Amino acid sequence: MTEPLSFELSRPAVDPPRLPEPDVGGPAPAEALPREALRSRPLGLPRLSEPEIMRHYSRLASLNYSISENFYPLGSCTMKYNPVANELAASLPGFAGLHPYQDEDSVQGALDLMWRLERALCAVVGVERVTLQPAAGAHGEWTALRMIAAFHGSRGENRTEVLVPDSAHGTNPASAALSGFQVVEVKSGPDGRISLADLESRLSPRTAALMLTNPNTLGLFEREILDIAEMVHATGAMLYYDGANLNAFMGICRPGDMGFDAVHMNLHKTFTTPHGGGGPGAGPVGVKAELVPFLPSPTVERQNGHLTLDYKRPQSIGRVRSFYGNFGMLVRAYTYILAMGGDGLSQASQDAVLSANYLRKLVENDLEMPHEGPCMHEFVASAQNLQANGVRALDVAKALLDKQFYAPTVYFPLVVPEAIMVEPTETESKATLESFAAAIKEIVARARTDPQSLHAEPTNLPVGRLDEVAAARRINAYLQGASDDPVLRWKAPPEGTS
Amino acid sequence: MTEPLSFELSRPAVDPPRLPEPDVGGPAPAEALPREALRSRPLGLPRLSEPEIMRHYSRLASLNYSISENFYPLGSCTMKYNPVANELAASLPGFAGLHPYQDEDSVQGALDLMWRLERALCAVVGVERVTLQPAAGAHGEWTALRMIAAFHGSRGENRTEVLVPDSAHGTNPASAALSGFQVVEVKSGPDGRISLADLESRLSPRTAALMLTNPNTLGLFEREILDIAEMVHATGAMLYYDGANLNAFMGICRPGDMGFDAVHMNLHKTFTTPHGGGGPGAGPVGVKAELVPFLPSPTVERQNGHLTLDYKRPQSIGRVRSFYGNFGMLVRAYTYILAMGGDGLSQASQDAVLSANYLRKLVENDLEMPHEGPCMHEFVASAQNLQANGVRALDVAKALLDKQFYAPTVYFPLVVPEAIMVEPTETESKATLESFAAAIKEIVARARTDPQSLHAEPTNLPVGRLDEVAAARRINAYLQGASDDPVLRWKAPPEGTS
Amino acid sequence: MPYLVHSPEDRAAMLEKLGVESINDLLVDIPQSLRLDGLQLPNGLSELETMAQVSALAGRNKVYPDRLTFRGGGVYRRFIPAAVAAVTSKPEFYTAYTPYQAEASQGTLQAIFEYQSLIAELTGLDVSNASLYDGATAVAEAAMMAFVHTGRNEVIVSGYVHPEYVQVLRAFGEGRGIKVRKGGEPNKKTAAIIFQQPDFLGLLVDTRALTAAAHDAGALAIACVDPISLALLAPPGEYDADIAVGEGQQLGLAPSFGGPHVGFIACKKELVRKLPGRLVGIAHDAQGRRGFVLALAAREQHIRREKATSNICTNHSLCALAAAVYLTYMGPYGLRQVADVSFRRAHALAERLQSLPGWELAFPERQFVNEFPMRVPKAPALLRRLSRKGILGGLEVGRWFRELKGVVTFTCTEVNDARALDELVEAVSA
Amino acid sequence: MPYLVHSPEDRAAMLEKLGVESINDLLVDIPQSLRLDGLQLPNGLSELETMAQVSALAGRNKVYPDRLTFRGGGVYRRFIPAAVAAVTSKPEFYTAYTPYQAEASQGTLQAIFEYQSLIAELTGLDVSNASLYDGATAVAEAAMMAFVHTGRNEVIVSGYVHPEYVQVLRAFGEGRGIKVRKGGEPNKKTAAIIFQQPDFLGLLVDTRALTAAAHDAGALAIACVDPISLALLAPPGEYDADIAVGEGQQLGLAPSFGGPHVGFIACKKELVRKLPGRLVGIAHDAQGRRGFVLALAAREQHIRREKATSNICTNHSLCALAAAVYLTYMGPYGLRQVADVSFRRAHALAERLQSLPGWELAFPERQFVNEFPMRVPKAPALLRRLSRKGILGGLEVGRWFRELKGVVTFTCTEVNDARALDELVEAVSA
Ligand SMILES: Cc1ncc(COP(=O)(O)O)c(C=O)c1O
Ligand SMILES: Cc1ncc(COP(=O)(O)O)c(C=O)c1O
Repeated sequence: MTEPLSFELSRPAVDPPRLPEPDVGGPAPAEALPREALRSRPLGLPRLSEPEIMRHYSRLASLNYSISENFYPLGSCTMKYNPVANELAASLPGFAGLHPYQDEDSVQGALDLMWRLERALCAVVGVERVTLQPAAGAHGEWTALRMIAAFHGSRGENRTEVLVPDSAHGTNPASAALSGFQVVEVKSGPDGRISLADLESRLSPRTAALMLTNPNTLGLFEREILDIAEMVHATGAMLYYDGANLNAFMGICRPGDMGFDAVHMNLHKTFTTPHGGGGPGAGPVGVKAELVPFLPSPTVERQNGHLTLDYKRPQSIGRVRSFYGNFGMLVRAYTYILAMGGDGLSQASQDAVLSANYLRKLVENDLEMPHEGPCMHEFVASAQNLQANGVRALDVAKALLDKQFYAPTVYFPLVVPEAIMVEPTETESKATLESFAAAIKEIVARARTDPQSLHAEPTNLPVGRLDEVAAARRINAYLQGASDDPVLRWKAPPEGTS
Repeated sequence: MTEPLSFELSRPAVDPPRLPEPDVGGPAPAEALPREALRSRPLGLPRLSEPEIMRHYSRLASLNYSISENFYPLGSCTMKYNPVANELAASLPGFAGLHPYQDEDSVQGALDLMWRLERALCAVVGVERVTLQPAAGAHGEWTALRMIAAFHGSRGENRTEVLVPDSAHGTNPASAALSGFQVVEVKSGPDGRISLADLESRLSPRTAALMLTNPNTLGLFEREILDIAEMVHATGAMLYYDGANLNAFMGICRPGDMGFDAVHMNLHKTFTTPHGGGGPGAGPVGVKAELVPFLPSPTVERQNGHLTLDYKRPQSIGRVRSFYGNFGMLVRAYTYILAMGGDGLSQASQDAVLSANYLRKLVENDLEMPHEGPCMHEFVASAQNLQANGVRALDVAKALLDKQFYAPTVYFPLVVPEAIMVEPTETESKATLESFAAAIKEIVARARTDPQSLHAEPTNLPVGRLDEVAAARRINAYLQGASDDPVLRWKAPPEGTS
Repeated sequence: MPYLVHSPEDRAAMLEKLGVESINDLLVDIPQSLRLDGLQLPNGLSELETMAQVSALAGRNKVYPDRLTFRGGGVYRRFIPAAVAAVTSKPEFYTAYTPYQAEASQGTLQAIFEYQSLIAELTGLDVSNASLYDGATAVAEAAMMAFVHTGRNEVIVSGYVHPEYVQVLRAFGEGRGIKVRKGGEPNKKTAAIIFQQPDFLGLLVDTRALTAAAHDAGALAIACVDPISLALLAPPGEYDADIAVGEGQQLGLAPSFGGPHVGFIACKKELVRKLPGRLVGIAHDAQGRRGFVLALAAREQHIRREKATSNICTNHSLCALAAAVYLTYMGPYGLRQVADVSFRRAHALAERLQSLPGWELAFPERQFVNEFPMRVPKAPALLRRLSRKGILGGLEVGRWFRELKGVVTFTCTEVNDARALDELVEAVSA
Repeated sequence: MPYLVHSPEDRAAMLEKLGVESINDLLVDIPQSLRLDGLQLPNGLSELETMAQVSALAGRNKVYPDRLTFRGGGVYRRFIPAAVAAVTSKPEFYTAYTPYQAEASQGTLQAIFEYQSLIAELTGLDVSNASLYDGATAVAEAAMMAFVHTGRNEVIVSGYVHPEYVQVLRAFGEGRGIKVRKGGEPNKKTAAIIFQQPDFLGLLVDTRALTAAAHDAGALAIACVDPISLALLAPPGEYDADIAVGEGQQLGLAPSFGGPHVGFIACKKELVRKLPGRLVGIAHDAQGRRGFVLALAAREQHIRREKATSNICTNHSLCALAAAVYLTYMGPYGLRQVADVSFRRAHALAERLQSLPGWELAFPERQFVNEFPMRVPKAPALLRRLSRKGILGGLEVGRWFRELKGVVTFTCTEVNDARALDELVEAVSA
């Protein structure tokens, strides 16, 4: 069952919702404002009754897989259980009802929560201060690089390059570029770790920073991290930590101790704020003392119990977004940290690593394992062993969908051909991991016996495999003016048709 | 996909939830209480983590059809849209947090809501007072009959019989019997209305009341209601209104004006409180002046703005449940009435009648229509025309499930063979009614061409048609001691198996 | 208008298809003399204004913090896991009807089956039904079962059973000519002895002796029990009671001014055919897949009509679902800890209150779990004073029992932390 | 422990299968010198205690009633239909990830496609993306588009654009060497003119003139617009702006101390390849069934890496969903009524405040919609006085603009009923 678009369900003259009437006089806009300031075309929003709207979105919801109902082993995304208590906390009127421009005295609780969350995050990653402003991980990366640029600038140094491993997530080079740096790629060695030799050769006085993910995107710990840190610092560059994989580390080790100078965290990964089908998240950035002066403004300060927003930060890189960050997400993360505590967070990371290694073990003979274990919180397999049968990672992914599992991340990281990146997290049961492994076995077996059938997957979902190539072709036609079907939005059918 | 039972997902030694620790001293129960007072067997509840529990129930939810996603034309049940605002209102701490034994001064808002709701319901059905105590329709029926019995008793009359039409809902005779009356059945005439001749012959000085549903369970208005009322009252009996079908009447006509002395309402039908998969509902009962002294205690009274609970009701039938009724449901119904207003409620009933007649029209050539239209808010068709092909109402129902429609009520009322009772309600769109009619047409056509396939329905649901007969056999075996599989509950598998 | 879907065009098209001019042509069966033009009610409001009015009503009630609530008497403040509302607020559950079409209602059916299994487990009896309205009607329904099963028309209520339950029992009894006797010895006319454990005052009764007495007289033993206490106390099944009933509010339901809550009822196998209400059982489809269906419907009103074991139809499914989620969340150890903490706090509080001048336990010789009766000087004034301090003090039970004038029952649960106890003791001492 | 699923037995069995003694054997790659034993954080709490602590923090904030909130400045109190949260709180929506696997994410994809269509409709432009973080970053991203499109490295901010948006624009600009100029005439170096309609003070600007000026200089016109005002005002598409951006908080999102909200961005067809972030488009399966997929990914970081149009990955989908539900609930007439009522009330209030001694409109000659700047005697004291009466008065904009010392902007929306206006006027007059 697919569902029509709200625009297609719309009918002229459906009653608009009841709303307050103007009850104070006051002129009508049409009288008070000049014609040219007013909208001339009618507003083409759909017209539906509330019961129709609710059913429409209820049906749409039922077309989604989500962690609430499905194992969602999307590598690098840490799709773990989102506690319902977090949602309650964020919806408390004492939080949800706050205007960002209320006087400080009237928001002491909110500022205190931010201050406590900052302290907790400092403890987890081992830094001096944390800014809660960035809205997501990529935003945090960019924010950190702005600070690193400001730091070097403040010392009269002009460092123009940022080193990024070939296994890095796309946001790393993108953030570096948007921050005005040249991106220099560093190769991974055969063991899946960054090649120190190659790093050596890339480091120079031009190097502003090295961006590292650890465990890296292959799910492997960068064994030589201490040497790496030394090399980087020796050239006067800074070491940046992409915290997307922090879920492996809580209570086990800290990026700060490894020598990272700046660290972003994805609260929507490690700290269970929901992903919302693509956000909102939150990407706080932690920094060592040297970078503190450059933190975005304002920071939250606490003097003998009283909390204030400090805007007087002469060296600050400025603001990276309006107001103080995705506050509602901060409430959720803080609630999670309170409930878990230091003991719970440590156990969570240990379980995440255990689950990943266990699942890896269960499928190690079915898919290729390009790198030696043990892995950390996730592992990257390769479907290359199925290529002989004409079966690709994408086919495996689609076949999993038909078995009620969301698919692992595929074709990332780029350094592994036909990559299948699996992150089970600590909130999936042993039984779930085993049934997933059984599904992989069945699919791999089928790749040998009946590969064609895999190209047809998925078959049990509301729609079959969607042709993105054809879609792209139609979009290009539109953008080039060769067609007036926008494809990227609904368009009223030409009069007369329906 | 079916889902295991929570008991089957349970594992020994899963951490119990974190809960407050005893922090005030105080003795341990095992020390303070005598051994024989204590539980000896361990408590066999399942042990699951919160993430597993949430996924379990999320998956169970996805196995349900519900009005939130499906047209649910269950005749006599008025499955209309449940406004989300109602749910918000009921969950306001100022309502949900009230202890029933707080002092009256501290619950004036709650009592005022009950008082206002009573006034509104009086206005809709045309009675003097309403008790909000009954928890559901059947409870209301019984409550009303207790009042009627008390009324007759107070006049020294011993009336032992209650007349119930053969088309009545099962709760009517059951309520009468549980109230100590003999049930005397009254026949329906060929036009689907109660036969006045038969009624005449049943009425006697022994008659305590006639229970009527209007529109009756065939969806037809009892045309001769005024004569019926006169006949009933002439014998000194009372006329009782089963309000399950009130959704046809709001703003159109009132049971009170028709001569009904007692009226129950199903707030979970007419007034949009959700059905909850089988309750909770609310079944307030309205009465004319003569019955007021017998209302359950307490009633809500209002003197110059101050609200009180009146327990001093010497002639009251007493209490029919603890406290004051399903208060949370009363809040929802009142919220609905405020939002709809008199104008909205009237339009709702008109639309309900219109929708039913429209849908009836669309399928009148596909199924038998045992009675002439127009119908009121619902209609009863018959699948007898398919019997020649060996297809029954049940097959039609199951086939509808496969088309994402919940099934109409089948085999009720009993006076229509192979009854299919359809109530669309005012909150289903014309388009939905048309697609349902199309589904009926397709099924009826298939009954002719491929009847076998209909016996196999449903095929697209988590389970196929369930064998209730075999189930009953196994239950009997258990109850007769011939088997120790309880069937009605989970039982731990004997040791060693799993 | 809110919640209506037809546009004027839709209505016109439908009328046209029906070949009529107006809706009135469809209402021809209604005598003109009965036709209204509209209702004597104000016009509808926007959602904003509706919620403002409803919130204003809510605002006129005083809500005491959970931790400072020491009043029980059948409705208790308990910690309710967020998981409970997260499940019961799923539209797939709360907007479904009674699961008549099993194949499209497996979610509700399996959840109820799990609820039945949990209640059977908790009470130590064979079979639980799908739910009843509340604890009071559950007591009454159990009495009806005994009446039908034994053919005897008197039930004995032993000790301090919740007074409202007894009132409801009387109302039900009158309908069927069942006498309700307070205390006394059972005899040949006795269908059942009904007792509450712990009783309305929170005190333990000798369930074994009462059950034995009932059985010696050929009567049934009906135990009205506090579900959370069963984590500590012997369940009815252990002392051979025939029917267990009770109020399930404590299993994840808000006080909500007294409802909706849920009545549970479980019984021995022999009595299952007399059980009121819905029952869910296991069934299989042609492929042998397990599913769940409404079972033993031959007991019920829609089949048996006037011969049904009860008239109940709509019951309290969603509340039963809440109870199932609550019990599954707690598990055996969680539930035990909740009961244990409540027990210890209540006993610690009793100790401290006892030591206050003029305060004494009303029944010093009797055991209790987490609610206990105290004789208190000037109870009404005291409770008013507490209320001014935002504390909902104990319950004056003299309102129902003349002999208990001046007696107030206090309740402690896991929500009343140590500081809350201090605040109460300070407030009463002040 | 909360939210963890493995039992000790589970862990043991998994370790055994892995042939290792303990978890440490899986952490061998981590240098011993780096290993911690635990975190310097308190142990975890029960949900009851956790919620108590969090609620205590919430309790230390002052929440002003919607109807008595007259402060805007980028975040507004609006009526939020219950339907919005009912949809966004569905776990199927809020616990899903970015819809990489289209076939298992049609709910999210179609909802975003509807959102894109609604925003395109509202702004009168060709294409909207799937969402950005907020209004401020939307302005900055739009400037980046202009920079890339024109190859020019200066943007002009015209008039009173939200000061925080300009700060964010500067921070973004610095990274890429883009100069941000306040006002002045465009020239050959100008990539875009950015203006806000209505502006930060609530005043209307001459969007047609500004757009024409930009175009005459070969620059793009970037309009930062109030989405609700677009029910009344000419949308950017009508005056030929190239890019429309804005803050979507008013479309069904709570103030929530400033976030999460949502930034929207829409542009002309010619600029689509420069758009940042996700885009959803229509696709079909082999059977010709329509579905939705992430489109034009070649703009994005995961494909283009350092050459991507933006680094954005996770965006604000769920907030976009809220906006879609809000706009669908309102429909064209509902949204118009909301805007109309807000307009009338603001003008009525301005009238009344103007007549107070010492009060005057800061820009009497300029038009406004539902927010307006007034010169107010002793603003700080006044606002404190209002606050004591539970009223969140207007916003002192002098904090950002020296020339506006003593100027306070007041906002009215459909939530500020007539009585609320009276209360405000009384309170200020008192
Ligand atoms: C390794 C890595 N780095 C950075 C990011 C970007 O984080 P966000 O999506 O929150 O911007 C992600 C998330 O997809 C990631 O997996
Ligand atoms: C005609 C009729 N009467 C009475 C009832 C009983 O109402 P309830 O289920 O609320 O007890 C119903 C509901 O099923 C009904 O349809």
